[in-house]
Amino acid sequence: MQTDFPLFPDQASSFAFQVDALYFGILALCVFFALLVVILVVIFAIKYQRKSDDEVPRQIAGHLGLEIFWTAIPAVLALGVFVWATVLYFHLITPPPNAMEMYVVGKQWMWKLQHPEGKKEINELHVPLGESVRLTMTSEDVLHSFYIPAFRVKKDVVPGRYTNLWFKATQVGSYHLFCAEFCGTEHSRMIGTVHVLEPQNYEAWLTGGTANEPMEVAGERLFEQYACHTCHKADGAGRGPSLVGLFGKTVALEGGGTALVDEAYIRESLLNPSAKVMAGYKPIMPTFKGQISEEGIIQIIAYIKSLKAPELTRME
Amino acid sequence: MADHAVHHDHPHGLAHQFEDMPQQKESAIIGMWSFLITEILFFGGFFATYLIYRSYYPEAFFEGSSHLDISLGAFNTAVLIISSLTMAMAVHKSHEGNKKGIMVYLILTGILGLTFLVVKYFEYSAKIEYGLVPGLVWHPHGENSPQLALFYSLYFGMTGMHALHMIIGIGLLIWLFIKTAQGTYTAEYNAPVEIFGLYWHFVDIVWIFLFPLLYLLGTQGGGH
Amino acid sequence: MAITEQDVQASEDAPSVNYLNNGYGLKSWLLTRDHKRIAVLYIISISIFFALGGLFASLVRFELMTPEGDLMSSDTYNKVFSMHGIIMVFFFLVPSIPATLGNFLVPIMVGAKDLAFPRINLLSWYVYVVAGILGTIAVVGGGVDTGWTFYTPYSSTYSNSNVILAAMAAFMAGFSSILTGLNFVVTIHTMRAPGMTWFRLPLFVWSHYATSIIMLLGTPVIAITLVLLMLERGFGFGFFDPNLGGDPVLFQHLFWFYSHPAVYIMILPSMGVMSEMVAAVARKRVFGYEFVAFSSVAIAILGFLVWGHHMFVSSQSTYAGMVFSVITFLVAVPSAIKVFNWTATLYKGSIVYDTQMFYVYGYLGLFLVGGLTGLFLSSMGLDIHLHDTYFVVAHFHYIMVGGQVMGYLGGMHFWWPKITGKMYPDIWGRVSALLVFLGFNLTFFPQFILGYMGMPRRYHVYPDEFQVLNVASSLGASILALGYVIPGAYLTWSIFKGPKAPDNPWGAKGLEWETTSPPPTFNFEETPLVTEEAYQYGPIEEH
Amino acid sequence: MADDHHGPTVRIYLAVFASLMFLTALTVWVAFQDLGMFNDVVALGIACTKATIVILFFMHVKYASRLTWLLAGAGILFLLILFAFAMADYVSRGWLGMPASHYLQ
Repeated sequence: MQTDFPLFPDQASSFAFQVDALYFGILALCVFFALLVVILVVIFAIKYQRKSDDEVPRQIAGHLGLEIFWTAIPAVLALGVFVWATVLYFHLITPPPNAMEMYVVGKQWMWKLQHPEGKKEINELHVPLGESVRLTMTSEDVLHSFYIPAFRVKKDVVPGRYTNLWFKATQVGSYHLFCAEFCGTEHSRMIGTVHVLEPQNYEAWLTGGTANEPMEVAGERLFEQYACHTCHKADGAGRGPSLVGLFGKTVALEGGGTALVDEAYIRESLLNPSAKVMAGYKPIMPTFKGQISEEGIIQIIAYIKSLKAPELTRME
Repeated sequence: MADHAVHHDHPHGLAHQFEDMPQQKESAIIGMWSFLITEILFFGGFFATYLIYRSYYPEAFFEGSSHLDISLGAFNTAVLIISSLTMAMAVHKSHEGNKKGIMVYLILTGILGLTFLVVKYFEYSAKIEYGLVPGLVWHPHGENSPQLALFYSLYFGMTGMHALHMIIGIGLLIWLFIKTAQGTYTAEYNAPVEIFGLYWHFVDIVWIFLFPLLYLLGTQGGGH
Repeated sequence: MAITEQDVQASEDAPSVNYLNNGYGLKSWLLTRDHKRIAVLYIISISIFFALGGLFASLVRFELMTPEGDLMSSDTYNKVFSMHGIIMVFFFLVPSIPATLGNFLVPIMVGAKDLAFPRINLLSWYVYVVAGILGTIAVVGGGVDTGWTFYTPYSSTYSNSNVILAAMAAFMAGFSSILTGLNFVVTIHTMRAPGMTWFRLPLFVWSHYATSIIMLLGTPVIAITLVLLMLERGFGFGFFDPNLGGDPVLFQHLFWFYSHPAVYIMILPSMGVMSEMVAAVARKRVFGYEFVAFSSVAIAILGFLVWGHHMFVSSQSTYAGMVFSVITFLVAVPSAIKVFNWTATLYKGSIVYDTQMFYVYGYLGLFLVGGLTGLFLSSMGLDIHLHDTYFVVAHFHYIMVGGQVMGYLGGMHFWWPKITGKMYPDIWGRVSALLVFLGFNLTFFPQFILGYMGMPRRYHVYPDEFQVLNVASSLGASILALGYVIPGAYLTWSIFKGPKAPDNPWGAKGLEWETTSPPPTFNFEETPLVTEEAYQYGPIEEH
Repeated sequence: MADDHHGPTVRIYLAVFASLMFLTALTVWVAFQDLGMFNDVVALGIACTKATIVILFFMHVKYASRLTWLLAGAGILFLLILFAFAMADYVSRGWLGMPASHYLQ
């Protein structure tokens, strides 16, 4: 089909083909059963048309074997499809460990996207071809849903929480970015474009634009601006724990239990510091709720991520 | 509720759609139980909400709970249990067709129900005074404030819905009392008293769960 | 008012006293406790809401003929599709068959004089009317723009429309359906005629029993959810807004705990209608009666365990999603059992080509597509792409409109002679059934393709490449509308001018065909004694 | 047809009442003992016991038809379904160790 009247979406990500394969697999199953029933009932209608008004056909009560047969077959087929679809789902939601990190903030009615180098975009997202990209997303107001049909990916964007999504673009071009969860008046205009660029073009685009500071640099500036560094000293001598190399570790908590230091934990620690205090420290940190924007929090997270422990750096 | 159209060829109190009294009575009881199922699920939505937020914010819930007055809660629990006993006695008397007995026990039940509501009124007033009503008068400003508000939202939602059921119950009780005084209920025809009893006991059961969940969990001050 | 004219007409033609002519005037209708008259009241009020919901639907389809929003503003569009959804779901689909055909037929089919609680039955109609008035006030007073799903925190904090009124209306409509379900459960349990054992009940009654279970167990949860929503919006009590400490996803759990089983409230009664009509059309006992009966109950119960399949991309836990997904696949099985048994019923039957047959065949075709496309959506890997697109819109319209509305219209034609005592022109019945089938497919089949291409639902403006299919859909909608208007016309005509109906015009089996058309006030001259199985058109052969 | 004229006697009612009052006192007393996480378990256990007693005796279910048992059971079963399936989501959100599964505030 030509582009002005397409009947099928582009296959522009690494798993578009697999999703489509499942789609056509189920479609074949459906067509088979639909045709089976339709052909049968049409034949019956023609063959067993009522001949006279007082005709009474033989009354067949039922057939246990048949019932078991047509209960078991759909059950087995349905479970087969379930396994196929669920295996695919786990593949779709599990990002590779080396994926590029990008950040998305949804608000009525626009998408704010940010690259790890600090470049910000509104309703446009540039990504390099063949590179895995992991998005960390949150919303400033209501529910949104981040949807790129050509990549076959979608995930709700929930206020108060981070959700994730990943993809690997496999075809250069521009694709629709939709908000799929109804979010108010301009819901249908909360759309954008994803540009897939060759890696060298992506680099050129990144450096060619306005000089934005990288996210961790912005984060570091905020870290000093809010005087975080006065307690969270790098050598661990401050009133709060050192944040160097902390990201991704599981820490013991005051009062028992452990917590994984991830994006959500850092965000919680900024907004509600006393909720999960690391073992050995006092709950003295003030809340920064209402003082730092969602973007600011993401920048601080990026900065904390960049604080790698020295031996880790050596190993890499 | 059964239909009270009186037919001359029918026993007293038998509605036209039924064949005999046992069928009518069974229908009434099954009807009330069907209604109580919906009530279980209705309060169930509240309890599910409570359960989930409680497991997420135990500290805030302990703190919220510790502001509630256990002695008032325990007193009200006792009041409702006594009222359940008197209601059960009213049903018992209705089986005997004892008009005076039904009336005495209905009055007692009504008084106990009102006592419960009066105590509840004083509890609510205290909460309003201390500014513990989310959205309307809310004074706490700590870091836990939203979660604390969640506890009080649930507190007012659940006890408010329970109190509403009590008020409806007392209204029905007055109606039953008048009907009894008119001599409507006999040893054969007493289904309305019986199914109202089911309703009243159900409202008591809801409170039996509300009391520990809302009042008692604050005593250990973060026992986890 | 049409009712009183109908009265007069019936009294002229019918020699005996029946439920239509045993009392005249508005008061005899508005204070009636006769389940048949209440069913007629429901038919009238439901038709009004169906027309209103249909009007909103046509506005939606008009607007979507072009990619730009040129007919109305985005705000208006959002209100129009929201009102379409709220009216159709809460005021048409949920009560449609149970409150009309169910109300009329369940007591007759079990051989009772009336439902167990006639006053509660009348109360349920009044509650429905009050709910309808509240809903209408919500529309007239500026509308509501949250969609019928009322997702938080948009509905509880951000929307500027009449959310509380609309939620109140849905709450009360739910209360009305609880009362109907309660009446059915008690009636079916305690009021069966002598000899009417559980396994002699018509399948219509079984499906209504299953529906009533859902009404009793599910509806209170949507009621409490809407109460929580109203408290949050009205008083700032925090339950679902993250700024108030709540979790928006919890709203979705509570909402779908009812609203998924509600889909079965909408489809099970029409399955019951289908079973009756298949038997009558083929003049044959329904194949595998027990399996069809139990599959209704299985659908009702399993239906409560699958709600999370609406939330695969909502950030719900993956493991919970897996459980919901696998049970969803299992729900497909009892639906498949029904379809196979209906097909087997037609085998070696004596099939008559009347209006019912057209509806039976149309229903089978549409329900097949609707049911099978459910497999795509219950697949987690595929639902990521399809969730909240037009694929979903097409799927649930195939179930609810292709299934329930086909069942409702088919059942109306089947029992119309019994309800009104009049016959309608059969040729028009077949023409309109054909129009509905063709119009429906042209409207909604393109939406499957649109959905897979990625067009999200609830979009006011859309990219140009989706236009061709949208225009096709809108064209289909106009044919569909015609298919709905024609029956309205000739059925109304038949009330006044139609020939008088015999007691059993189709030669069908069942207690309702043994009483007069229309039935007397207490349904039967004397309590029937049931001595045979359901659909016993001749001696039954066991295999 | 259920004809429950042989319901419980007054003596049984009084015994039921006494046990309910005792359990109320017990639950208040237990609340002030430090049992760690078992405080919740005991409190809910006592509440369930009290509810069961009320249902069986005051509400006559012990003497009622199988259908009444079925109805009461169905209500409780579906309540548990609501609790279990909703909690299943919240409990298992953390299992994949992804930030998506963490709740923020």
